[in-house]
Amino acid sequence: MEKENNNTTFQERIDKGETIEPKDQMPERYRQQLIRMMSQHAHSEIVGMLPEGNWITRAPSLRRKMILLSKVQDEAGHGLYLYSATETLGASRQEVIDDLLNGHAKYSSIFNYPTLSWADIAVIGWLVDGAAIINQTMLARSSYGPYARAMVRICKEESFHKKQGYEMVATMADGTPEQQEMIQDAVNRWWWPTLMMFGPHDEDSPNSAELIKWGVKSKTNDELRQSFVDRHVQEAHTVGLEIPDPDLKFNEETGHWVFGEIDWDEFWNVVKGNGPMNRQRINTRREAHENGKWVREAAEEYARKQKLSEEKAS
Amino acid sequence: MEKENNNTTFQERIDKGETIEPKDQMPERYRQQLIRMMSQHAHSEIVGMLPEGNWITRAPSLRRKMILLSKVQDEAGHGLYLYSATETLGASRQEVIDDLLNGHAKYSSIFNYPTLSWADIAVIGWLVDGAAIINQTMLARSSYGPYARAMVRICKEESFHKKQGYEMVATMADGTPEQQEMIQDAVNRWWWPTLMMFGPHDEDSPNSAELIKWGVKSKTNDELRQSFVDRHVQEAHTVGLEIPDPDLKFNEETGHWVFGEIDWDEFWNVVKGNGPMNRQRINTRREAHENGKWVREAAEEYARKQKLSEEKAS
Amino acid sequence: MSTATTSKELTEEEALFEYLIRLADDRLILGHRLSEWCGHGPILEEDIALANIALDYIGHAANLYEYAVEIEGEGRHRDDLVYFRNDVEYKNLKITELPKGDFGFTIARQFLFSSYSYYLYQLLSDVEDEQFCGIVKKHFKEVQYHLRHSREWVLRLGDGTEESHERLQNAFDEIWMYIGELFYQDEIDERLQDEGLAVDTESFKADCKEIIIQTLEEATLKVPDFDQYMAEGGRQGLHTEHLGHLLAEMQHLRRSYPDADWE
Amino acid sequence: MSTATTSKELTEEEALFEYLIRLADDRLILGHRLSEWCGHGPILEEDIALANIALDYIGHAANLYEYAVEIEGEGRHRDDLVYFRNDVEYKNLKITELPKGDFGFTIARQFLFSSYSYYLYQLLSDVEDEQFCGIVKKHFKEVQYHLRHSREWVLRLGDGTEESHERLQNAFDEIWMYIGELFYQDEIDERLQDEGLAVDTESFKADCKEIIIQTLEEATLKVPDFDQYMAEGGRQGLHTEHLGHLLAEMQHLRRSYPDADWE
Repeated sequence: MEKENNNTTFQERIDKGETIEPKDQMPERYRQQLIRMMSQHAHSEIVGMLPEGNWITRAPSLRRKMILLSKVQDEAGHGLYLYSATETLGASRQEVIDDLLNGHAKYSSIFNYPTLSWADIAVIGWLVDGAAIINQTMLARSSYGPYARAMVRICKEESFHKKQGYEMVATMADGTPEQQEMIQDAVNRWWWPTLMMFGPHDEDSPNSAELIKWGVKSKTNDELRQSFVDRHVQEAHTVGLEIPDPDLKFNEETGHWVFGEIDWDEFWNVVKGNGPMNRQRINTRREAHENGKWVREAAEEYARKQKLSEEKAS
Repeated sequence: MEKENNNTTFQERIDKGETIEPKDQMPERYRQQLIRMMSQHAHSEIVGMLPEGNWITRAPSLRRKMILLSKVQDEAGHGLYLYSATETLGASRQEVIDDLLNGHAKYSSIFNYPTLSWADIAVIGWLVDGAAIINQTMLARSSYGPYARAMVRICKEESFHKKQGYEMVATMADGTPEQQEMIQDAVNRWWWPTLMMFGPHDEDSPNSAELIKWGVKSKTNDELRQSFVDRHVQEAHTVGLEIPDPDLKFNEETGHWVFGEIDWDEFWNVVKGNGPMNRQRINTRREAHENGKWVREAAEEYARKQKLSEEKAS
Repeated sequence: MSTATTSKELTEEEALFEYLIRLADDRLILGHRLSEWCGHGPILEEDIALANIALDYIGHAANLYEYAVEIEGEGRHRDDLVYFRNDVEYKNLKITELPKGDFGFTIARQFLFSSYSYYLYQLLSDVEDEQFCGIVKKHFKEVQYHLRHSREWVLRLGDGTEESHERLQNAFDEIWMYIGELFYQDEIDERLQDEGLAVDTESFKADCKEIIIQTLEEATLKVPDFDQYMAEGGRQGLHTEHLGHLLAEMQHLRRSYPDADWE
Repeated sequence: MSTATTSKELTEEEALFEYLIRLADDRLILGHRLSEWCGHGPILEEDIALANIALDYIGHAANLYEYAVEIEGEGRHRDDLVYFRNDVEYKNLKITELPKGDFGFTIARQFLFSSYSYYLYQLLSDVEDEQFCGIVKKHFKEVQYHLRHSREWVLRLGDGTEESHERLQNAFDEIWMYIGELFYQDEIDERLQDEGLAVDTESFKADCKEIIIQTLEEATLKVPDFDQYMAEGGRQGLHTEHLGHLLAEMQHLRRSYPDADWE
């Protein structure tokens, strides 16, 4: 009964729009759901460094190289920031990283697609960061304080990334025939996976209702996806790019773009681990972790020695 | 006295131009000198695969890629053939390879220079193989049968390599301004190291007299170098390339080209191990050897098992 | 750039061109990977053998590209296909572009690809196009040698030492998800099969599996699960991220001087 | 293409152009090597730190190239220097082009290069050219951070575990032959030194050695022999074979479409 009361009070706080802070009481399931979401989010930043990092050494101008390097560095920063925010819920960074490396934890499936041309970097900035922003703008009003604050900060940087991505898309769409072909090809490959980023339809999304009730999310997957489509179809048309969806049409009445059905088999396949790059991404992270073991051990041992000699000195 | 007599007989055979075969009696020093020369020669073929192998993946046409791959494969074959010839003198392949890997044995210093552009591949074929042929044509008349026969066979292939190299040089010298610049730059970098391939001046070459006495060599370093210069200056001029030697001039009386002094400091430095690529070449060979250890062990163990089960079966 | 046009729009020549390109790309890319061993093999004999096989593959590719541009009839040179296509335009199987790995990985790939190639070339030898047929027949002996060479090494490494057994097992486990694609076919294959110009990979899948199973078992190796998730996409130009790096190296010089003649 | 012209033929502008290119090439190439760590670091904080330092270097290089093309006055863009020179035209020190190796090797190189850069930038801050001076001063704080960062890691790894000690010692032993070139100078340096436009590396060699020795000793490492054979050649475009592969990757896309604008 005590617990029930607590939850009621908790729900009342949520309903009043109050922000939950780390030391506040919260239902265990709320805490678990947030750990899951936030650590997934952190992992996505880290794994997301790989497809983009793949092109740093090949960027076609010094300016673009610096922008990309800086972007990937930002993502590492976001990851760090989100791991810290997750730690406020009692989940240590080591634990959640272990979960990633042993395959228990997920990360955004979009990063299981490969970057095959430079145009992919432009399109990721535009579409993938564009989709992330829509999601994160909502999460910036999340009921959990540390998450909401992390989102505010991250959102600001991602808006910048999206702007840079779209600028690159526009340059290529306005470039040589080869550049135009390259950028359209990248849009063709990334459009549908980006739509999948918002997750399954509302009716197939078991967590959604609960997360909305708890004020973690305030919109459903389908609502978010619709705003993404509305915004990005417009942006595509502005620079003369086609969206690879024959069913796409504008509905004058609703003011929304109607779009075709997502290939959910592909979606679930990639989620299950059978995407084009799942195994490679995890292998790469594992290798980095294993190769770094001796470094982390050395740092710990050195810190231990330092502490010891400081203690002796005092 | 016995030994002295043997040696006299041996020298008589040499002087008569007879060929010494593995089972024949021979002075220990003759045997040792030949092991040294032949294994060095074998190592040179193997180490020589590296600078050229460096460009296989970047060859600018499919035809050139195949020619280069085939050439490098030939070199491996020469190495194998020469290791076998050396074994006729009682030096096992493993022993002589160990000597290479632990730095006791030498190989031609020319391979301690890096291949920095595709033009280097052309120039190596032309100049380095050209120099090798001059040396090997002489060695094909060497008093030691297995060495002489190896040289006949190798020389035939190397003449083909030189022809292909010179053809490439000619194509580039007749090509775009960039190709011309590239090929002249390569000639500038390889000319002097190639002249060094013939070794020190006769007066600084302690082994020469002895090797000539024993019919292993029939010309001195300086004689060989002169024939190289005479031939290759001509070939350079034919395709409009300059030789990077301000002192070069034709002596109408002798019919030979007079050329400038070699930088012997550089020569001895590279011989001592301080060339641009010495350490890297040996490291690469060592790594290949170490990485291959488990493979060689597996092959041995499998062979042992096979033999065992065959024995059981019979 | 990448997305394959459907066969309806394709003439027979276009379909054959695509079919030849696929075969050629497989061999060019795998040949490239093998050529990376040059000077780095575990024993001199294998330096020679791998360079030799690399040369065979690149030679096969050269012949196939040459025939492809001839069929295309637009006066292109085979090198245009090699040096001036991007990775999304390459149609090789993913298995061919994976990094060379250790000698065990190279052998596992060689054995799997050679088993497939053996049956493929055997059947392609009967194709109803004299020139194509001639190319295939010319190379079939080499393909037989590739299979023999890699099979022997599978036995040696699998049934060699504990370390070699483990390394080779890991290699097969790692590469397994890429073997499904060996039997991939689409409307291009089907269209040409009707004309007797292409082989139905289904027709030799069982035989191919059989030789793989039999060899792995003889080598005391565990046969990984044929029904696991299998990666595809190469035939549509949807590659791993490895191919782009390979092409950057392969094409850099040639693309730097597009007007230069190198013969 | 490669061979350096002697200073007699060079105007002051040409000498300064060459001097700037040398400085810029060092930073571009080392930045490239560091950027290869991105996503592969031993801990997230180091992923960030190494990317950050890479970005600093590439930023320094960009500023230096920009000033160089301004001085040259032929309307070239800084990217022309980056993407359209071949390896024999690059003038970076060999130490910057060596493959990244393990984290120990990267740290050893960072520490050695940062020690050198620290003194170099300190003295370059007084150079008698306002714009050049401004570029250097803007970056000096970053250079100080690079030294601090790498020095701390030398201590951690050197005086950490047995394994880390051994790895770092090997790294220093391996890289040592490339540090002589840090102090290389020729007629271009001398010519500019007279004009107060370049730094005499001899003037800080002792200090630089001192900080290296002191740090290695504090890290319980053996200081390799300063008098051993030292590799040179980078300033004349005579590189190791690594640079060509680096450039193939770096330049492939840009060279593939020389007329395209990427901003």
